[in-house]
Parts: sequence; C-alpha cells; structure tokens
Amino acid sequence: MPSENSQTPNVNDFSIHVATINGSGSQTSNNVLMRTIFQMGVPVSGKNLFPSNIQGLPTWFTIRASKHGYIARRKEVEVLVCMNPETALDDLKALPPNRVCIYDAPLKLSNKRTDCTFFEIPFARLVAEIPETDARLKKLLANMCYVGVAAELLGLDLAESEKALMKHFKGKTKPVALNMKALNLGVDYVRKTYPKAQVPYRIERMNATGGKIIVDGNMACAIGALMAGCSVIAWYPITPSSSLVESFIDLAKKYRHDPQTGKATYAVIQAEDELASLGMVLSAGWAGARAMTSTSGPGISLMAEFAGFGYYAEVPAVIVDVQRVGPSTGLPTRTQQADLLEVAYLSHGDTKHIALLPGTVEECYSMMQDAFDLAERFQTPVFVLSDLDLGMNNWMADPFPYPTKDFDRGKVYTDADIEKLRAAGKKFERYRDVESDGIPWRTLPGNPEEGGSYFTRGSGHDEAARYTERPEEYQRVMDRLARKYETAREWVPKPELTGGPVADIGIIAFGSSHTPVLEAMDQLSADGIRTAYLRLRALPFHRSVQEFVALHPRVYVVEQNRDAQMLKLLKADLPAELCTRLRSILHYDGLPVYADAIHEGIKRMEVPQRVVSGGKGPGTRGEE
Amino acid sequence: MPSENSQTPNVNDFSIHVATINGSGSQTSNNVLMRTIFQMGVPVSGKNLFPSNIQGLPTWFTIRASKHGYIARRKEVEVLVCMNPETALDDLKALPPNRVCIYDAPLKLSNKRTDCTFFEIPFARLVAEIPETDARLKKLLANMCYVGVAAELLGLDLAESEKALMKHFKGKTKPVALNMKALNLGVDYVRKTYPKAQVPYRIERMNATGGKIIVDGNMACAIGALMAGCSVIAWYPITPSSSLVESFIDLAKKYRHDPQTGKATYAVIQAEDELASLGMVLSAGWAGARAMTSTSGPGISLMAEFAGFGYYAEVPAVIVDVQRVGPSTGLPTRTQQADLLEVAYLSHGDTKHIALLPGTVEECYSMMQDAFDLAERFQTPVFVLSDLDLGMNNWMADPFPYPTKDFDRGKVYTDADIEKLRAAGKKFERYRDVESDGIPWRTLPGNPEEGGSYFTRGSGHDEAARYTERPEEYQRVMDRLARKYETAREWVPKPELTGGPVADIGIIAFGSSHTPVLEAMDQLSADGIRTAYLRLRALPFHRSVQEFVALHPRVYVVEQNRDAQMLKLLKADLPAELCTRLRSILHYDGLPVYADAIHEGIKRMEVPQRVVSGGKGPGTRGEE
Amino acid sequence: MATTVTPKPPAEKKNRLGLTREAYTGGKSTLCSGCGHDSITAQIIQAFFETGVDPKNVVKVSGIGCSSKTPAYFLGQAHGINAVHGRMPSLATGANAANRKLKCIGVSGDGDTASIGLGQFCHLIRRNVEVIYIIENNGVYGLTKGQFSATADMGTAHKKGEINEMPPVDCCGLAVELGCGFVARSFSADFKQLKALLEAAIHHNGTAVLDVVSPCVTFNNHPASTKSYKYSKDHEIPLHDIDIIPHFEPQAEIHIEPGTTREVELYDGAKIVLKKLEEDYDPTNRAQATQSIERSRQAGQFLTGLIYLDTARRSYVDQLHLVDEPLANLPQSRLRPDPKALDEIMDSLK
Amino acid sequence: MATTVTPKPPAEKKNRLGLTREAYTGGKSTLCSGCGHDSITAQIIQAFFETGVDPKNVVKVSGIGCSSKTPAYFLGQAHGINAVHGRMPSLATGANAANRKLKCIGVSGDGDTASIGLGQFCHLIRRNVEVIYIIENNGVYGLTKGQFSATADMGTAHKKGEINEMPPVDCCGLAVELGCGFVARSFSADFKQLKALLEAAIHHNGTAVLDVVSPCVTFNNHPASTKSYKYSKDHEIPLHDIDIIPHFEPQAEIHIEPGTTREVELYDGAKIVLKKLEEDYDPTNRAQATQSIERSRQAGQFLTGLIYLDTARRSYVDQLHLVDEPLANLPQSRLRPDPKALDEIMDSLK
Ligand SMILES: Cc1ncc(C[n+]2csc(CCOP(=O)(O)OP(=O)(O)O)c2C)c(N)n1
Ligand SMILES: Cc1ncc(C[n+]2csc(CCOP(=O)(O)OP(=O)(O)O)c2C)c(N)n1
Ligand code: SF4
Ligand code: SF4
Ligand SMILES: [Mg+2]
Ligand SMILES: [Mg+2]
Repeated sequence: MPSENSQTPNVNDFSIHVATINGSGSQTSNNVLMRTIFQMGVPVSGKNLFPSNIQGLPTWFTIRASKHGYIARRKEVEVLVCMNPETALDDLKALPPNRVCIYDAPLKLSNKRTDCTFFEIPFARLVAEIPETDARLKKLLANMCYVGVAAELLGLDLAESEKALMKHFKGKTKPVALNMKALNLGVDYVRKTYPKAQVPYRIERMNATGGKIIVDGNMACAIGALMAGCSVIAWYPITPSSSLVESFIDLAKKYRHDPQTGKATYAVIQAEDELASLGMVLSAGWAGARAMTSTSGPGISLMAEFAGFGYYAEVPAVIVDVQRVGPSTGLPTRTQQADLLEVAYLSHGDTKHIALLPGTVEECYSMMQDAFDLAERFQTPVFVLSDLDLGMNNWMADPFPYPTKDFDRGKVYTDADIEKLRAAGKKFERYRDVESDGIPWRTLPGNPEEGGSYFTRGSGHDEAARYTERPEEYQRVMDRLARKYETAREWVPKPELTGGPVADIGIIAFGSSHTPVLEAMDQLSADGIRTAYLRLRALPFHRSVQEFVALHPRVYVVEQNRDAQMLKLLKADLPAELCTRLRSILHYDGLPVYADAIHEGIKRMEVPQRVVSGGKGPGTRGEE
Repeated sequence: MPSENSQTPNVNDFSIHVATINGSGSQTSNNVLMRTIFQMGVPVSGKNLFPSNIQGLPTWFTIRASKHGYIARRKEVEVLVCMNPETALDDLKALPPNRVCIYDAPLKLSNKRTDCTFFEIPFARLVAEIPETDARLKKLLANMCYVGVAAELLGLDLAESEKALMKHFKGKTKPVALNMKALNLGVDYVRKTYPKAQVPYRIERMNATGGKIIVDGNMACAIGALMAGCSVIAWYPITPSSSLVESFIDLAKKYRHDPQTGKATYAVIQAEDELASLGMVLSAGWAGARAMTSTSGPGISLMAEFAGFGYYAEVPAVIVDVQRVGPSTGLPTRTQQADLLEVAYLSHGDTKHIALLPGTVEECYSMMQDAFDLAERFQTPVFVLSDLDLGMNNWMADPFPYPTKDFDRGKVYTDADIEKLRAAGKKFERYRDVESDGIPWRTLPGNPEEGGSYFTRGSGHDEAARYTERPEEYQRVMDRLARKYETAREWVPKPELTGGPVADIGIIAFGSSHTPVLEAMDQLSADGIRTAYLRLRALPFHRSVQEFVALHPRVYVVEQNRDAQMLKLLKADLPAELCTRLRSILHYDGLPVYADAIHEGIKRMEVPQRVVSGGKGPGTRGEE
Repeated sequence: MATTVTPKPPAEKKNRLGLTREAYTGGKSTLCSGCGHDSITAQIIQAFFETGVDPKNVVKVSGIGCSSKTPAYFLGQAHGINAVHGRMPSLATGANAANRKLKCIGVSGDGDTASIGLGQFCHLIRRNVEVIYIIENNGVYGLTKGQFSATADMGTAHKKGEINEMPPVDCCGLAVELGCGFVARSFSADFKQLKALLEAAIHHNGTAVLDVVSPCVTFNNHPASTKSYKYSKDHEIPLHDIDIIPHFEPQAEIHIEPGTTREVELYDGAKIVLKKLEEDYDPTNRAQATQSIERSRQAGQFLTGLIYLDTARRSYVDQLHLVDEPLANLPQSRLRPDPKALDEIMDSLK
Repeated sequence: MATTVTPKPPAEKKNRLGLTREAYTGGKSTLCSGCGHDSITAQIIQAFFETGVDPKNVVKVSGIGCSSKTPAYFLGQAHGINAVHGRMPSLATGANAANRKLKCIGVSGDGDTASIGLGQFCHLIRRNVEVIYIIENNGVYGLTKGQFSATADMGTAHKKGEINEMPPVDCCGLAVELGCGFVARSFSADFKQLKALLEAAIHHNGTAVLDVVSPCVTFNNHPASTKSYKYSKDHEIPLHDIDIIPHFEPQAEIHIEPGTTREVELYDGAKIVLKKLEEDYDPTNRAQATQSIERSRQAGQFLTGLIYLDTARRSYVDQLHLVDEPLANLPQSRLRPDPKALDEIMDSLK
C-alpha cells in the first residue's frame, strides 16, 4: 500500500532512503536518524547498501518506520535524501510520483521532475558557518545536517536525536554539541526557507520499542559466542564476517579477563588464511577448548578439506558463514543465501554436516550457544549460516535473555571414567557406539590416565581408533557416522510454525527471509489466501518438516539464491511423493528479499492459469 | 554360480587370488600370470588391492578369467595363492570349501583345513638354487615361481608367459631368462611333488581377446589427453591419480616433441599443491592453452575456491578426479564414487559444474577428449570422474580408435573477428549471449586488435566484463550462466541404454559399476526379472534420463557411496513425481562393487514382501 | 571521491612504438584519494610507456585487495585476470606456460602475498617464473578495513591502538633467501626510483620482486604506524640513485660521472646505472644483500633500491624446454600425434 | 617387511619420572626397512625418555606422508592428531592455544612442509608457536612414490633420471630469515647429534625447527641423489659436537675441556654445550648463521648442528596473554560472563 500524497498524512509507515558516498561519515547520521525514530517508540529497521570499496563510491541507507512492526526491507521509498552527485539522477528516477525529495543544493534536482515535493538544502554552505572544522569534518557535519532537515519535515523529536548522539559519542559532550549544531542548522534552514512546508509523512510517538535493543546479527553472534564460553577463535578477515570477530574481541576485552591477573580466558588468533583458521579451530576443539571461526563463502570453500577431516575424525568446531553474494568473489557487500549446498555436503567423500539457520538476531545469539553445545555433543563441525543482511544490518529485538542451560560438553571421559573402565576390565575405545546413538566417547589430551589416549586421524580407522583398511571396519565407522547424523535431527533447533494449522498453502523459508515472509503472509491473507509458514532452523531436517509438507497441497520454498538450493536439500531428504508439492520462490539479485516479491511470486502461481516465468529481468523468480 | 569341486572341471570361469606383501615385486608376477591367460585368448581382468604404504604390508591381486567376458570383480575365489604370513590364516579362512590353495611351505596351511586341496611349495628353497642373485631379487623370483606353479596346475601355456615377460622387460633377454628359470622351477616342483595332481580349474585357449589391449584407466586418460592436444598440465601427486599424469609425461616425451627442435609442445608443472594446480590450469586455459589437472578427493576439496572462479569468470579447465575412499584422507588405495555431490556443486554460491562419468577405459580415452572440447565450448571447468578401480586396475579393451573429430576450440573471436565487429559498429562484449545459448564469446591475451581485450574477474561483472554491483546486471549474467548449463545437457555424452525397451525394472548406474551391472542383469534375467539399464555418462543429465525413469515402475540406482549421492542429484533434477520410482543400491566398503551384490540387492527389494535392511554388516546396502 | 590516476600528459609525446601515454592507462581508480597504490599505478603506466612495451602483449594478474584491484586501472588494452585472494603467482605461472611471448605483470598486496599467499609467492620465486611481481605493501588489509597483515612491523600500532608483537615477513629478505634473481624495494612516493625499478624489472627474465611501501591513508597512516607516509619518508634509506639505459636506446641522455656509478647489464641488453649514495652497494652480491636487509631491519630503517640482481638463472619457461611459439597458439596438427603414434601406443598395450 | 623402530633397551633403566624407555614407544612402524624416518623416531623416543618428559603431557601433530605417519610410532601414551597434508602448523597453533601446558611435537615431511605447507610453516615461525617441528627431509614425496619435493637440490637426479633445475627451499635458511629462535639441521644417521638437538629443542620455548635429512631408501637413495645415505654421509659438515645439560641434572657427566667449548643456556635453565670442530661457531649470531648456510649451500655441503638460537622471543601463547591454566580446562563459571555483564551489554544496545 504505497502511501499517496493525500490529505491524511502517513503516520509511522514509510521509508526514508538516503544516498551518500561511502567513507563520508554518513553512517553516523543514518544511525542517529534511525535511533531518533526508534526512541520515539516507532518500530524501525535500517538497511545499509554499501559498495565493496573503502571510500568514494555510492552508498544507500534505507530506514523503514512501520507501526505494524514490519522490519523487512521495502522496495518502495517515500522520502529520498540525495547527497551523492553520481547517483542523484538515477535515485530520483526510481522515486515513485508524489513523494518527497531532499537534496543537496548543487544537484539542482527540482527541475528534473514536477511530480515530487523537493527540498533544496545548501548543506555545504550551511555547515560552513560552523567554525574551527577541517574539510573532512565538514563533510560529516553536512551529513548530520540532513538529519535536521528530515527531523523538521517528519516531526522528529530533537531531544531523541541528541540522546542518540550522546550514545554514539559515549557521552562526550563536545562532538555531541557540534553535531547538534549541524542538525539544528538543518532545522532552522527548513523553518526559514519552507515555512509552510507540509509533507504527508509524519513520525509520531508510539510505545512499540520500549526496552528493545538495536543490534546487528554479527554483534548478536559475538554476544552468543561470549556467553557460550568460546575460548579460541581463529579467523581471517572477510566481508561481511569480520565484524563478528571484531565485536567478540571488544566484548571479550571487557568481560573475559581474569579479574585478579587481568589475563585472558580466550585466545583470538588472526590466522594467515581460512585453511589455517579451521586447522587451528579443529585442534583447539580436539584439545578441549570451545573453538570457532567465522568467515564467508570464499573462506568456506577453502575450508572444504579440513571440514571433511572434522567430520570423519569427529572433532568439534563451530564455523559461522556470514553469506554474501557468490559465486567466487561475487558481490562482497551484498546478501544471498547461496552457500547451502556447499555447506551441507562440504568436502569430498560421504560427508554431511549439521548447520543452524538463524532467522533473527535473537537466534544469532541463541544459536551460537546451541552451536557450541551441538559441536561438543556431536563431536563434529557445526555450521551457523547467517548472511550479510542479518549480520550487518540493524535489527530491533528484545534484549537477549541470560542463558538458562549449562554448557553441554558432550561425551568426554575423565581420568576417573577411564580408571573405572579399566577397573571393570573394559577399555576406552574412541569410536565405539556405546549408547547406540552414533555418538562415541572422547578423551582430551593431557589426560594422565593410562589407556586414555588415542591417535586421531583422517585416514581409515576402526572403533578403537587404530588405522585400518579393512572393508568391514571402515564401513562400521561410516555407518555409525550416518547414525549419529540421524540422532542430530532430534537435537538441532526445531522448525518454527507460524499460522496454520489449517491453511491453503504452506510456506517454507529460513534465515533472513523470515521478516519478509511474515509480512507477505499478511498480504496473502488480505488476498484471501490462508498460509502456514514453517521456518527451517537447522540441517538435518526435523521430522516435522515432512509432516508440514504432508499437510499442504502446495508448499512454497522461499530462498535467496538462484539454484533453489534449499529445495534441492528438501528433495534429497523428503519422501519423493511429497516433493511434488514443493515450489520455489527465488530472489537473488543481492538485495534482501522483500514482502511484495514473495507475495506476488506466490500469487502468480496460485491464480488458476499459472504463469510460468522464464528468464525475466531481475527480481524474484517464481518456479514450479 | 560358484564352481564346485566336481568331475567336470571349471574351464575359463574362475578367479585366482594372490596374497603377497607390497614392495616385494609381486606386481610383475601377477601381471605375467594375468597376461598369460589373456594371451591364451581368455577374457580376463585383474584387480590390485594394495595398502596405503610403500613396503611391507599385505597386498592382494585377484585375476578373474571369464569365458563369458565378465570382467567385473567377483567376490568368490577358486584358487588362492598364499605368500604372506601376516594374512595367510585369514585368507584361507575366507576360502569357500573344495577350493585350491597354493601356499609358501613355511606357512604350513594344509593342517588348518581339510576341505581344500593344498599345494605346499617351498618357494625360498626353490629359488635359492638360482645363483648370483641378491636377497631382494630372490623375493621377486619366489613370486615368479608361484606363476609356474599356477601355470602347471591350471594348464597355462608357458610360451605365453615367456612372451609376457619379454613384453614386461622390453625384450631384455637376461631378466626374462632368469624369471623363466624361476617359473620353471615352480612347474618342475609341482610335476615332481604332485605328479597326479588334478585341480578342477583349467584355462583353455579361446579366441576372445584377439587384438585387444590391456590398459588401466589412468593410462587411457593420459592417451586421451595426449590426443586431445592437452598442452598444459599442472598437478600435485596424489594416489590414485598420480599415474595419470606420469603416464602422460612418458607419452608426451615420445610423441609431443617438435621433430626439428626437440622442444616440447606441452608443459607439465608439478605445482606446490592443488590450489596452485588449478590456478595454473585456469590461467593457462584463459590464455588459450588446453590445460588440465588431475587429482583425487582431497585435491578437489582444495580446488573449491578456484572452481567457483572458473565457473563465474568462465574459464576452461579440465579437472580429473580419480576418486578414492573418503571422507578426508580416508582409504587412499581403495575405490569409491563419493565425490559426486562435492563436484556437482563445487564452491560457494550458485555454482554447478559439468562432469563426465567414464565407465570403461575406452571412455577414459574418449571422454578426456570430450572434456577438452566441452571445457572450451562452454568456457568452464569440466570434471572427469574416474575412480581407483577404473583408473589403476587392468582392463581389457578394444584398441582405441584414432579421433575422427577436430578439436572444438569453442567461441573464440580472432583479431579479424574483432575488426569485423568494429567495422560493423559493434563492440566485443565478453559476457554477452550472442546466440541465446548462454555461451558468450571470448578473446585470448596477446590479441593485438584494439577492443579485443577484457578484464576477467571473479567479482560481479556486467555483460561487457565491467565491474558491477547493480542487481539487474549481476542477475543478467547469473541467468545466462544458468542458461549455459541447460545448453550443456545436449552437448555432454548421452546416457547409454542397455536392454529394454520393455523391462520389469530399470537400473541406473555409472562409472566403474558398469561391468558388474551388466553381469547382474544376466543374473536377474536368469531369475526371470527383465531389466533395462541406463548408464549415466555426464552431469547435467540429458532429457533421456527422465524418459527412462518414466518408462519403469521401479528404477534401481547403483552407486558406490554411502549417501546415495547420485540418487540425490537425480532427485534434485527430475520432476518430483518420477522420484518415487527411484531406489538405491549402495556399496561403499572400499572394494569394487560386484555383480552378486547388485543382483541380491535388487532381488531382495523385488520380492513381494520387501525386506528393509538397516545397519547390517559391511557389504552392499539396499534402500528404498 | 574517486580519483583519476593519470593527470593528462602533453598530448604529443610518443614512445618508440608511436603510442602516447594514453595507450597505457586504464579505468578510473576507485581507491581512497591519497592511497599509495594509485601512485604505483601511475608509475607502472609511465614505465611501460617509456620502455615502449606493446600493451597488447602484456598480461596482468592479481589477487584480491585494494592493491589487487589496480590492474584494472592501467594498461586497459592488455588482458587481465583478477582471481582469488593470494593466488596470483599460480596465475602468472599458468599464463607464462600457455603463452611465453606475453610480458606478465602481477600486482598483489601484503596480505595477498605475505599472509594467505605466502606459499605461492615462495614457489613462484623458486620456479623463477617470469613476472614483474609488485607488492603494494601497507602493512594492513586495506579492503577489509585495516587489520594487520603479516608484513606489519614488530612494534607498529594498529589504528585502534593494539601493538603488533610479531616480526614482519620481509618479502625482500625472503626473495633473496629463495634465490630470486631480481629483488627491489621502493616507496610509492619515491616516483623516480620506483619508475626506474619498474623499468629494470621489465627487462628482467625471471621473477622480479618489487616490494613497494604504499601507505594506506585510511587505515594505516597514523603517527604510530611504521607504514605511514611520514614514517616511511623519515626512515627511507635509498641504496643508490637509479637510471635505466634501455637496450633500444643505448645513447640515453643519462649523465654519468666516472667513479661514482656502477653499471649492471640486464637480460636483454638494457643497463642499469646505479649512482652510489652513502656507500658503494653491489646488488649482485647475495651475502651483502642479505646483510644489508638484516642490518637495516635491526636499525628500524627502510632500505630502498635494487637490492639483489642475478641475471644468470633460467626462467621457468626456459626450464620447461618449450617450443618457441606460445603453446596457446599451436594448431591441432602440432598438438595431436598422428595415427601412427596411436597405433604404436596401442601395440605396446596388446 | 614392517620393522619395529625400537630395539628393547635393558629393562632396568628408568628416567627421573621412574619411567622406562618402553613408556615412550608407540605402535609398530609400517615404513620401508631402512627408512631414515624410523631412525628419527628412535631418537625422539630416546630424547623424550632421557629428558624425562611425561608422555601424557605431550601432544603429537602431523600432516600426511610417510614421515607424518611416524607420530603413531612413538609416545603411544600421548594424544596425537594426524590431519591433512601440509597443515600441521595450524594444528600445533590451535593445540597450544587450547592447552598451553602440553608439550607439542610436530613431525612433517619435506613435501608436507616445503611444498604444500610452506605458508603455514612460515606463519608458525612468525608467531613463534611452541612446537618441536621436525622435518624428515628426503627430497621426495615418499608416500606418493618418489616425485621431487621443494627441498630437492638443484642438480639432484630423480630415480627415473630427470634432473631438478630449481634451487631447494632451505627450511633452515628460511627459518632464520623469518626470525625463528631455534634452527637446527641434522642427519637421521647421526644418532648422537640428533638426540642432543632434540633434547635441546625440548627445552626451547617457541618454535624449534629441526630439518633432518632422512633418506628415502625406496625412492631417493640412488647414486645421483643428494639426499642418499652415501651423499649425506660424504657431505655432512657438523658445526660442533653437541651435549645437553638438563636443568634438572646440572651435574651431568659431560667432560668439558676448557677453551674448546661454548655454553648456551636454554629457556628453562638447561644448557647446551657445543664443542668446536673446524671453526668456532656462535649459534646466537644471526648474520653468521645466514652466511654459513649460504656458504655451505654454495659449496654443496650439508651443514649440521645448532645453526641459530635466540631464546629471547616470547612464545605465541605468551603473546596471547592467556591465563595460566589451559583454556581447555576452564570451567563454565570462568568462561560465561555473569548476568550483570549481559545486562550491561544489552543496555549499551538500547
Ligand atoms: C579467501 C578469502 N579470504 C578473505 C578475503 C577477504 N579479503 C579481501 S582483500 C583482503 C586483504 C587485502 O589485503 P592486502 O592484500 O594487503 O591488500 P590491500 O587492500 O591492503 O591493498 C582480504 C582478507 C577474500 N577475498 N578471500
Ligand atoms: C591435499 C593432498 N594432496 C596430495 C596428497 C598426497 N600425498 C600424500 S603424502 C604426500 C607427500 C609426502 O611427502 P613428504 O611430506 O615429503 O613425506 P615423505 O612421504 O617423503 O616422508 C602427498 C603428495 C594428500 N594426501 N593430500
Ligand atoms: S583502504 Fe587503504 S589501501 Fe584501500 S584504497 Fe583506501 S587507502 Fe588504499
Ligand atoms: S617410501 Fe621412502 S620415505 Fe616412505 S617409508 Fe619407504 S623409505 Fe621411507
Ligand atoms: Mg595491504
Ligand atoms: Mg619427503
């Protein structure tokens, strides 16, 4: 429902799109603008669209205010702020009619279209008035100035902006004052130049964000790792994963040093590459530490060999993949869910992995903890598949609850256990299935009890961890590994059902597609189509996935990749007769999927004469 | 049909199993024994079961003579030769009753069982008579001596053995004489000691091997690469792939040097690892050479990142994967078909690859040539999936025909083309789909025509090869890549149909499972079950795969891995309603699959009350 | 704002191929303004222009990083291949093997070369693959926002304050140890020396390593950094003044004062003229090279110039005994053995 | 036939922990009889036995190759991890971080270290990870049947006759260049020296590199090989005679003739006594170390002994400022911050 420029203003239900240049400090202003709305109690989300370079290229930031609490990306924009000469014409062209455009005066946009309301602001001239600032700071302040303009036009509470600045500058009053000055210059200029201006978009106080936090998924993962007692991280920088580890470092510096000695209860190792990262993580996990790495697609590819070792030698490890657009280097600063097939079967030979699929920042937090527990319980690499949208964008959330469960350190024989075994005339055998759940017992290096040691290898081994090439011994271990994987189905986070149980169609999605799906469900419901939505939260699939598919004649699998990767994994796992029900909604242009795309994709296939879409232009692709 | 020890001797239809120690030179004797049978016109095959070490561990060699022409592995053994003290008792235990056992005298096996015919031979004492030989040579000769024993007992023609030795020693008479001496010592000893010996197994001359060759798949691939004009190989040694490149080197030294200058028309680069190998191959292919690498599972894993680059930047490369047992280091000297899922989707992001699946040594030869043509036609990495059984064992075959097709160098614009384009006011655009088949045109470095150059990258690019992050430009290239993959379905080697068209059930298999499937078809037919067999020869699947499945109510997919990897790929590709017909026959203990296993697996599922098998012991697993 | 690397030269100046400098430029740089890498790009353009290499006979290879982006900004008429992080050396090797006639220039970063790519770097040198290998060394990963790379000096500070406790990988020291035949160090702001070294490298037959300190203005140009403009300027010790006399222009207008210079001949007949500064440095003496690097490292200095030269080793392509024509250009008739050959092979298997 | 590495010692001899040599042995070797690697295994057993390290406090790491198999043949009571080809250094690093109390010994081959693993090798040294890093150097890939590795000497011949034209990667030269604090070379057949060097390495706090020439009898022991027993014996130049005085046994029965020896103290107080041979060699002089390696390389000699020692650098675990207890042993209470901490974090995000 695009809000038209009518008499009744659109309150708390529109998007602001800010086009700037990266490296110009627009990040701060964008955050202050977003926080101002948030602090006014209005649900809000912010998506940063930035280039894969450091300075000088176009960047966009979209803030969505939604009284309904929709925090997914919207494609439509109501208020456009043009600060970047390079993209201004294109940005303006994409604006629907009757919207508002604020622009930097030299861009002279007002004569390009007549169907928009323009606000021309001479930002540079305005901030020139502020004394004692260098060129770089001037640029920053010009950006802050646009916040003032927007505040005045949209009815924002400047006190909240000041609070946001205080937060940003950690209470340092000087920069806050300076920025408030720039902000007020914007306010004053609008009041003076456009005294009667009335834009049809307003932010009004609500009470929907009280007590909430704003956080990105990488920070949420970092907090999760911190609370999970992660003690060794080996990593190699890569966008969009780096900030996860960097956030962990910041947190750990504060919360993970021994109060007496000041010494660290964690080690963060910047490795020379991703092969080394995973090698370090595996041996640390093998030696008993809770160890993890974080990377993105190219790093995952480099980890393929070691991942297979971890699977076969049964070594715990947590591997976060903050997915970006592939293939290859692809678009490092765009989002996609296209590493599923790679991760599910990573490495040569018969390997299959456990993977968790957080769909919210809350789950980034909780699933990092699950991941460590599962890695140690199942003695295997556990992947956490986040993505750039989830990981690097700002999401509103309830504060994370303190964990209620103790660490699950899995089946580890202590010295005493080994001694007991020996006393009972038994022997520790590393790869024996003692409880018939496929999970063997392990010991840790430095175990001083005789008979407690074993030799770990990626080559053929029998149940006592001895080298073997005997067919039956090899196969016995492989069959147990398959059994272990089956056990995992009941241990991993279960899928989450929304809507239903009676519904016309089913929707399956996962990860960052979650919020757009929720919004699309409302849209479909408005069209009279009742939906039930199962959100996958892990590989391997829980049996409820099968039950869900069996309940619905058609199930739409929404995913952000070209090759319908999750659908392929579902087909591989589900009974064949159920697979006929599955249909694909694909979105893979690098921007987060949005509700309209899902809504339209499903509607198109649900109307009686089905329209089969082929190699159409960009956007979302529906396929049967 | 195990041949019982009855009055009518088993002629040309039994197996000889030789247990020795690796590094003791038994390879030569085994080959001479096998060649002797081959030269007597009897279809024969030889499988070497060797350890992943260099010297001192148990090795077995199984020779199967089959008047029916079956050259697959058989599990049953009729004649056992025990030379290895370490395994002798186990080897003997596995022998069915009423069979023949030849053994080294110190092993004293004859008092272990009463239901076998034993021949005790004092090998060391016999060859001690040969003067002037050192200890190592003595061991070799002891092994040759057993060939004489077998020859005498089974009725082999010693003249053929001598011919085989001549071949082996490239006509050098001295070693031939020495070995013949050892061989004759065996013959004489049997005649003297067991004058009335009558074993129920005989080799008699046939006329079924005339003009045939014996070759392993790696050599066949090497010959294929040679004839395909492969000019750059970058590789890193790994079992069981090394002998492929080493064979190529031997051949190229002879056949690929300029007659005038003596200089090479090829470069073989031993890289520092597999990452580097593929990097070298890709840039060589990009620069216009026909370039390849050969490796096994661990190497494929290390190539994951570069494989995605090759896919996305569209660079030709041929990558041979001689599969061994995974996961991880696994069993380097055992066979498996378990890299399918890895190869099909190798790398992060939306990647999918072309892969060829040779099933015979003839196809190792022909498909290497196809691979180079396809790699250049489709400008993408093309995988050739062989395995240890195919690659390192001896296979009988018809001589390879001289290629009848010229190289397909694909869509390469020459200088003249670029000039013509320019004259027509057009521009070369690297990634444009000119003919709507998804395949763009490329140029080669060193192209002196202006406008002919372009910048190749693994990051986002538009149709003119310019860097882009624009959603629609990114997606346009990705959609074309998907189209290109669809085009490939019609270009790759088509599946091969055997039996049918009317049949009770279908069988799908590929690669080295081919010969056991053929044999199992005869067995099933004897049971009254008519089969049609479709041999997959490539990914992506040709449409005839779908047609085949549609024709049969039940289709058994035979593969040598635990996870039903080919079945998963089929499910991902076929219409869901057809997938209900697919069933799995899995064999993954590291030894080549054999006909009985397939036969029994299928029969078990075809009887009315289906027996569902679970985590049984080793062997083949049937699953619905 | 994005900056253009190449201020327009006077239009008339042409090189021996009759090309203007324009023919050696590439796309617009998207690096931060002031980034050292852009200065190196400018000198690459200038060196290739002045040496008169046909840009169409060049291939450009690179890895991933701000530095590795730069091949898009020079020699636009040359084919280029920009692959994955740290694997540029393997690209150079493959391109060399496929087409020995092409001049190969590789650009890498310190992260790309000394962190993830260290193995390939060493093996390239060992093979002596013919490539001009430029390390645009800023001590940090620019593109991923300023983490230390493996060339970060001991004691240097991160933007956030953290001090590096590990010794740097010294790419020149390593190259000398591995037997590289051309090892040089320079500074992106030392235009004249950098250009001269690039020109010398163009004339070298084998791996030519140029480790160029190239400050990252955004992440590693602060006062406590040892790879900042200021620190580098203050601590640079040039070994000599360098001039190149190209083989095609032996009477170049270089004024040589007797006794103060040393001449070294390059592979193709070009000559390097080294004017001595503090002390007489002999770049053909490997022991001296090692010692000088070590000594300056200990003194916290940053030695620039041609550190080591050995023109005697054969390049990798020569070691491969290849035919003279590029393998990539051979026709089917020279690549596919004739039927007789196949018959012979088949007979051997019968 | 497979051979046993360990001829039984007289049963009574016990070390300071009261353990017999038996407690330091492992599984049966499956290497070729005569393989140099088995001799190294025997000296490892002996050195750990004599030094009196508790085998249960040791971790063994290795890559892939004949050499990398050997950790299964010694210290059977220690945990071991044998991972993938060329990545042993990353295992050592992770194990160190997780449990700083364990003594780490890594065994690798020349292919494992100098070919595929070269990058990790260099970075391990740069970090100064505490590990005894043994390169069982035979110049070939034994396990894959004898192809040249990157340490194959220039001019050495392959079993099939092919001559190597590339210079070797000299792991000692490289280690010195990269600032390794303990660099030694030995020969698998020089039992006494090898054992002494291993004992010294046990006392070192940081990366101790031991490059041990270890002939491959099956693939690289022919007359034209430079890594054969004969060639190595003929060309070995020991720098000194070596003895170790352990810190726990300062009155060891070593006879020291004044003037002829040099004493060097190790990290934990143990002392190395070097008896001079040809010339007086100071292993703490880095420049001399580099030069000696270079000179012997040029002379085609094969220098053995303790080449370089620097005990001043902090090991990686020290650089990480870790708590004294192994991270692996910390209880949940010390790993999970308390609710107050989480509240604080949440507040900062409000
Ligand atoms: C396999 C892989 N890991 C990580 C990255 C992320 N990455 C991109 S550039 C870069 C470092 C670049 O540093 P450097 O080579 O010094 O170049 P600079 O940007 O400093 O010029 C990294 C780590 C990647 N692209 N690929
Ligand atoms: C990724 C990978 N590539 C190749 C191999 C095959 N491979 C096993 S051992 C080895 C070389 C071993 O050489 P070296 O390290 O010198 O040990 P040696 O056997 O000589 O003791 C190779 C190439 C492998 N296991 N993994
Ligand atoms: S981030 Fe640093 S290295 Fe990258 S372009 Fe900017 S200044 Fe240059
Ligand atoms: S092949 Fe060589 S390295 Fe391997 S065990 Fe035998 S002798 Fe030793
Ligand atoms: Mg850098
Ligand atoms: Mg070796």
